[in-house]
Amino acid sequence: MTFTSLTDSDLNEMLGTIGVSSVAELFAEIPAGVRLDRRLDVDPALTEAELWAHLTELAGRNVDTGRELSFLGAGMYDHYVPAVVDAVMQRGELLTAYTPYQPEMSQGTLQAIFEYQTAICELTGMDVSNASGYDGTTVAADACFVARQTTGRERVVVAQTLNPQVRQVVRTFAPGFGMEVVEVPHTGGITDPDRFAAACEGAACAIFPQPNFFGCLEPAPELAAAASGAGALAVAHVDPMTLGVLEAPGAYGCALAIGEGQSAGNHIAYGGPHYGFLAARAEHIRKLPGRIVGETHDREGRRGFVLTLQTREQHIRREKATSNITTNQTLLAVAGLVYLSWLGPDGLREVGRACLSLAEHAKGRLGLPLAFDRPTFQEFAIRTGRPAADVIRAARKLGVHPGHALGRDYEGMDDVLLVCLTEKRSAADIDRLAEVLAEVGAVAA
Amino acid sequence: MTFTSLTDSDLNEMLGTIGVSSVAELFAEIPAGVRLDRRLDVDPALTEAELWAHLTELAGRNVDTGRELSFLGAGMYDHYVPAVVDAVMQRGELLTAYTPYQPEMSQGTLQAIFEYQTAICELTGMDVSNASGYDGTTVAADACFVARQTTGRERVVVAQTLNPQVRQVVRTFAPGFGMEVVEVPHTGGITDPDRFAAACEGAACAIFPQPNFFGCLEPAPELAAAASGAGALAVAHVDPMTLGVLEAPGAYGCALAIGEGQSAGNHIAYGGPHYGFLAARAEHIRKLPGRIVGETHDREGRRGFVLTLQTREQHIRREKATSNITTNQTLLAVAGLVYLSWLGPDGLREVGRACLSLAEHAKGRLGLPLAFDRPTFQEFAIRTGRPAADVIRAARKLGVHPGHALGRDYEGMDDVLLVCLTEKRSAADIDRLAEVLAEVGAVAA
Amino acid sequence: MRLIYEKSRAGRRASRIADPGVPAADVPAALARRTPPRLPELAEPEIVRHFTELSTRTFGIDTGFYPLGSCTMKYNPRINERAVGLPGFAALHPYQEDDGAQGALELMWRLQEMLAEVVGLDAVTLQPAAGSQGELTGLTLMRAYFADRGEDRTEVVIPDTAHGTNPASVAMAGYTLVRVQTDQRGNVDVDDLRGKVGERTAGLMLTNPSTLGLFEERIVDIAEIFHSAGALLYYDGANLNAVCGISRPGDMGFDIVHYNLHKTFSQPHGGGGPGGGPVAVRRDLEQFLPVPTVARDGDTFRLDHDRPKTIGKVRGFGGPFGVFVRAYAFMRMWGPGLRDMSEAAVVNANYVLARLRDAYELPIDRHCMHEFVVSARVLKREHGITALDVAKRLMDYGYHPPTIYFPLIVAEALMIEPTETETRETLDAFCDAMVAIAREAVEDPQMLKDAPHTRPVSRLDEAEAAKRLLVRYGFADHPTSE
Amino acid sequence: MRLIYEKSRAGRRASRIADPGVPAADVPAALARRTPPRLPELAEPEIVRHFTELSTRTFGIDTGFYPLGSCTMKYNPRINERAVGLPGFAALHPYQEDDGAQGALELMWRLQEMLAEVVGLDAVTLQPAAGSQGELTGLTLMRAYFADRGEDRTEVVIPDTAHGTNPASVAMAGYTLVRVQTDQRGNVDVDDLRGKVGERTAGLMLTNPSTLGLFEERIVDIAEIFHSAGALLYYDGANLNAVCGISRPGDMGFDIVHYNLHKTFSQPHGGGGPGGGPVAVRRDLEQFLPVPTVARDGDTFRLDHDRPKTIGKVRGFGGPFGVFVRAYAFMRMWGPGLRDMSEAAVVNANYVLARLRDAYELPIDRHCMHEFVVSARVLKREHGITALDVAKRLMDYGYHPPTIYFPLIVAEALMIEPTETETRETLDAFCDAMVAIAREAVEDPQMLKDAPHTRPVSRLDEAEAAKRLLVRYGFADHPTSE
Ligand SMILES: Cc1ncc(COP(=O)(O)O)c(C=O)c1O
Ligand SMILES: Cc1ncc(COP(=O)(O)O)c(C=O)c1O
Repeated sequence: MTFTSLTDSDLNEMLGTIGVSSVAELFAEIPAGVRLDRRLDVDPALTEAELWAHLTELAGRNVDTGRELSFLGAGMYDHYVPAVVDAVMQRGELLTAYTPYQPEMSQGTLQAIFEYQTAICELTGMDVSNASGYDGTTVAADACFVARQTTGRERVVVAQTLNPQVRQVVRTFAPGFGMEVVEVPHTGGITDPDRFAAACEGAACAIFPQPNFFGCLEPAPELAAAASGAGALAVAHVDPMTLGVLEAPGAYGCALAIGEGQSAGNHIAYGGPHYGFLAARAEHIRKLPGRIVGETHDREGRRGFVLTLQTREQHIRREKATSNITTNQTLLAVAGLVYLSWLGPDGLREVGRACLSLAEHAKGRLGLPLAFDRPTFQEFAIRTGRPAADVIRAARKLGVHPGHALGRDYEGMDDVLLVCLTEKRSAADIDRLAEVLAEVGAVAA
Repeated sequence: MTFTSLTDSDLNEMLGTIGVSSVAELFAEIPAGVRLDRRLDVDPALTEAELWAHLTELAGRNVDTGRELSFLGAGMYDHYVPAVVDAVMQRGELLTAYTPYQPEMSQGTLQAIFEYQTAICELTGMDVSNASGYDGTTVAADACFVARQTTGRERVVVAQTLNPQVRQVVRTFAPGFGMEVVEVPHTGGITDPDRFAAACEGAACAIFPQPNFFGCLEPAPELAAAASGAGALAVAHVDPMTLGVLEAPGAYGCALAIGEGQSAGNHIAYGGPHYGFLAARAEHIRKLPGRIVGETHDREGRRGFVLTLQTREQHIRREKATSNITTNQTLLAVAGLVYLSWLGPDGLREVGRACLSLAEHAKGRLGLPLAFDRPTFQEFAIRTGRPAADVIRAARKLGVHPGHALGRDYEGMDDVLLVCLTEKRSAADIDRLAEVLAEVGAVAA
Repeated sequence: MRLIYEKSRAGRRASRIADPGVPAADVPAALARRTPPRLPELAEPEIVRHFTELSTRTFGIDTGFYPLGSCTMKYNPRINERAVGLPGFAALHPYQEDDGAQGALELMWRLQEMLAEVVGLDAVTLQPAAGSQGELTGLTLMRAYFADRGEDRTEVVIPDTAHGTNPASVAMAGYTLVRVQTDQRGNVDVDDLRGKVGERTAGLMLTNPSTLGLFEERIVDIAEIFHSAGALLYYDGANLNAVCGISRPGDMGFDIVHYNLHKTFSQPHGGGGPGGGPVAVRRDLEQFLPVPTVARDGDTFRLDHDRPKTIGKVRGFGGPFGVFVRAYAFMRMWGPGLRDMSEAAVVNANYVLARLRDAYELPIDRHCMHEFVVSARVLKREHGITALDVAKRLMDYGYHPPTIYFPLIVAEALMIEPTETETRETLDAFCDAMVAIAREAVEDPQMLKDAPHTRPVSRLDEAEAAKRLLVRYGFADHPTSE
Repeated sequence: MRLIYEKSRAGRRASRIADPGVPAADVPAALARRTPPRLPELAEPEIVRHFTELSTRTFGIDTGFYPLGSCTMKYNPRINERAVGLPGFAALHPYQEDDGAQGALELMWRLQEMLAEVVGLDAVTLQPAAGSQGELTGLTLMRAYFADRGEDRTEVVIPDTAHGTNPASVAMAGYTLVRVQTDQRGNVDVDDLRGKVGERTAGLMLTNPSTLGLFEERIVDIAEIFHSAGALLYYDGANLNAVCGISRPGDMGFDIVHYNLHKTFSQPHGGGGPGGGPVAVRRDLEQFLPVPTVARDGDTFRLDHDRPKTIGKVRGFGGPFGVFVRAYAFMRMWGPGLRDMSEAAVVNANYVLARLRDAYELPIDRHCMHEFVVSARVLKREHGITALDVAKRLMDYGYHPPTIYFPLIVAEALMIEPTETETRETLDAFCDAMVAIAREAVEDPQMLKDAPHTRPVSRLDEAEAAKRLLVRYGFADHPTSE
């Protein structure tokens, strides 16, 4: 009864009003053959107290970033999430409302999305943003679909330095879009503009990261130019937390800017839920997937917000829609807005600077050979002299998770470790990492 | 700037409007001799992230009831607090409002208090309740002050079986009230009605617990009768969580019913904040301390709630007031209301029954001699054959906190351990306790 | 109310960031940002007030009754919110090694098992981010399945009652859409169907109960038609709340099923998300599921990336883990009682239906499942009052309107889904309001046209929004309002 | 809206309690409950909706400006709420042995140290539950101090501006009250004072800045008068927010000080509590402090119960620990910047004062500290508009009214405390409203008499409440309303 209110007397009276004598009658139209004639074979119901004990026990068997000194990044970044973010997400009205189909009931959600769209446009230097995509991988597939519809072309170019999971998702869906995927290998840890330009010939779009998966800074302006020059949509996949320090994609001519929002205001939470963002130049707005909130007025001339350009969407356009998405990641996007509002422009720059500076300091302090001698942001790849996977296993026994093993996704990088620094780590933490790496025999080969 | 918004330009313009040229001028009236001519000597400011790291470290050095199998009770009970309680307490409007001096702004708080008063009256069988007192100790002092003003008498009788902290607080304040305190020693773990009656002659009030500090059930009706018979106000100090199973003080003729609210909906939180409750028969309402909410109507005849009988209170009555209290424990009392609403009458009885049954089971399972062979509720006192303090220290090394050492407060009980069971403990936990007690050499002497 | 940007003042801020205490580094000038993003500048108190006020301008389940058909707006237990906050969940890195994530993996594995039992299929992937992505994943699995068998099938059949995501997903999966009609009883028109299924048919996408809230009476024959043509059946699980523990898609003959964890299993909708759209499949489709899957070896659990025939990944990592925690918690609290949950949902829906059938037109006279569709067609014809007008007027009575104008085959449709978590008193009051509105349509139609009268804004001009396309704040150039 | 009891239905419930799986026990029949308490019976969804709706009928700091004089309604940082939720704090049993509570004890010890430094005294007890209990504790310490010296002093001096808790505390502590007047500049009338201090005088209770928001200019002389008479000075710390890091009570000559952690140090007020009222004393009073105190031995901390001359206990255990966590967190975030906090509070108050001084009467023309008092006396005389009317009308402008009719020596007093956490725009808008109301008093006094016009209820009949004394729900016998 915890979540329902149907007492026996309610039930009897209601069945009476319905005009049936039993609940079973309501299911009479279900063919006998497909009725389940037994109780579901799942564990017995738990009380809230029992459930809580069970979940705490499960959670206790996870080694989170509070229980291990962690230098893991690789697409999910352990930045500090301030309490205001969680407080806002727990406001019941924002938490339990749904898509604002009825704007008069949902001005709060709509205004928050409008403010979020503005923040994303400001970060990326773009004109328009949607209300969020699922995550940093699916927005890449979205970008391909936009490019397919916009250019009519059928090839997707992706830099190999782009997050492997993003590339995997693009490969999964491209065939359905009628597109093929071409990958441009890295050259010394970054993407060579000329090789990229060559691949872009006749392509619908070209996706490159900034910073890239190795932590290196790409020659983003040149890559964007290479794509645009070939008539392909230039798509930058960026980390919002770098955009107080790094140039905005809009400023170097990208058609679309996409990325994973987690680093800006979401807990890492074993991979989700988070939000993906997708922003574009104004000319592409009619091809964008997902919700877009626009400003308008009510009959008394008061400002209000509504879902706009819904003619792009599945519930109206059906098979001609710009996407099949409906439920998106609004709550996480709003968390992002709260976080970015908490940071402000100065805070954003300061966090970026802190990560950057700590990473530079760590490079020197660890004294291990860099896989690529390139400018980086908050991550860098080092050679550990032995399989990175072994180094990680050994280091974790000492309470330190030294980073991500690039060999998982890149040929010939079995001894390469991707180390990530966020503002939550300190110089002392870096000393500890150096100590542990030495102890587990990670040495300059 | 995190919590203030005064930018330099704001400051300059505002000082201009004020008509001073510097902030210092605003403090010119402070005599030079008493101005602090240095910065405060406290640690440098922490950022939120630094503070959070610091507080988690501090919290991590506390062994809470989730990290140790605990059988501690003795006035603070580790019942399960459901998530709805915390969710309601975190509603910003309820959290950050103050005393509802302006009823039109605070109908929510006022109605919640009215509903709380009703719940307390229902639990205790009384006619009226105030909006809460500080905790289960101070409401006992309040009761004495009520009795002093009502009866004109100067003696307070307290059963020695009453929580020692409650007795201490009464002793602290009674002299100021012009009252002396007489304690009635226990007889085999409970209070003897005849000895109690004798002490009550000429007393203003007599306070007894149900259940008592040893976990034993007092002959409450007889004790109440003894007090009333002598013209003293009979005051029962009760645990709300027992009142689904144990009779209500109102049903056995008490004038006042008081107690500690923690067990009903508050986290134990190392002693607070919690709420104390104070309920009485209607005739005493004009002598009650603290806020009381009453129902009324607005000009359109709509129901509304206000603080009533304020003429009792310090801001109007000054030195003639029924108490000096103003800030009370409203938020915790509302948490209590949410919890009691979550439980409902059946849940309250079931929790009481569960605790009671587990305690009975534990008595048998532990097989140690009972200090008092009396009916108990959720706690019972056993003899450990060696100093209970040593038993506790040894058991904690094995991850079990076996209970409270009664020798702290009672002569000749150095080997007595008070064991508490709540519905959060299980038969398996009791087995573990038995095992550990045996292991640390707690034996039937 | 003002936008947060309109409250912003240069020099204010909420955050303080500690100096890392190491030499300051910078990026190459050529890559450095030139003009900073104009993020809001406010102190923390103003941020809290801003979002608190926004929340009070939003109607959620916590505010009141929200019978938004097809969305299953049920109460979201608060314990689930407490659970996702556990550091062991919230601060766990998805690249943590399996031996450091056993609790999370066990939770995911157990959730897979429960979900499989509920639909009567063999294997589950938790990865898809929402129902519509579940659809795209399911269709991509179909492609892989037929490709593996060397069959070239290009068509997917969809009834005209289908939700818009179905055809959209079909198109995005590169399939050709084939439409099948609905018969008088609201079932798929089986005769129409036979002619449309053949060797080019990859499969069927069906919602059952349908978007009319009716159980597909001939589901067994339908399954037979597709299976005998070598095609597959896809179950759109949006309406699963009607049949948990009562009837299982797998037993009905479906080969692929998606769930909406934010509907049936109570992940809060968050103003539009997040969601969760796991997909279950029959044993012989398991090999194509996205990587990683969660596998069990005795007492330990691991992420399995080594699946040669996988379609790849459809989303990052293992999926929206926080959503899994909530869905798992929800299912554990119901246990086998999930059947009671669905029964209560169906009883509530039929009760509201019974009380509204005289005031509104019921296109098909059958018992409904967890939701039903009535039409305002008569009100429109006789009084010019549309489903939209009824919806807007309901706001004045304190209710969120039902879903309207869906499904498309019902004119002036009002799709009402009360869910199992509402009290009878709430349902009665809502029915009274609906009946009163039908009366108002006769007595004072203009008042309905002007509704809502009690919200922070009156009806908003959507045409203006589409014309101006003001989709972000423009700072100095932003048109001033209010 | 309906009471939760009016929403209750027999047989409904939210809680489920596990069967302990041991034989059921019971209490002796003679002690068993006969009729169960009529607690509400609702499922969880209705509980959440009920309290959500109650919250929307409550105006908090999160809702808007709350210039309630003497109460320091500043913003409450959300990190503090996150902190108290840490299991190591929330689930720590107060009888845990010291070696299992080192983190909590260290926090309390550090808080004591910071509090002592802020007021310039030597020792602190955190135990008192609120300011008024701090007063009673302080006065009880006075008793103990003089008893220990064998002196019999019976009188405590209090200015006529004092808060009601001061005289009430004096009475409850068994002292006789002696009133001293306030002079033209709003200071204690020192000449009046001299005649009232003698060997029967135990001490003075003073708020500085005073309840007029003015700093006591002759505090040094005043201290001298009491000390030379062998009496003590008690500082009511309600207004400490004005002087943190600027001027310290200990340096002013006070011997005993109470703090209001829920004012100066931002414990949320919770609709009326909880609070925290620690007391600081001069070295020679330390021996009398309540037990336990928190002591430090090197790197470890312990509760010290062994204090022969202690006055005993004033509350359970060590005090409201959760309040300490919040106050500690708040003070650590400000650090030495607490001075900037107080300066901002004083600047904000003086700014509002400057903007209102023409529209309202300023009884004493001095710069204020963190708050100030104006009078509506002229409005009352000329237009019949009282401070109460102004307060009610402010509600329509979206503000919580200031404290009114206090201090008692100012007719039609409006006591305004903006605190440091408000923006200049908020202060300006509030001042505009106040000025507009003064104009409305002239143009449309009846409209003010009828205010508020925009709240869920209009003015409530307090006389009726006191007459009917309906202080609990009466179930079947309860008078029906609405
Ligand atoms: C019938 C139906 N199918 C599919 C979907 C899409 O699910 P989601 O919103 O989770 O993408 C919905 C959502 O409303 C639906 O109602
Ligand atoms: C001047 C003054 N003194 C004492 C008090 C009493 O403090 P508390 O409410 O914490 O008991 C107050 C509270 O408003 C006050 O303003």
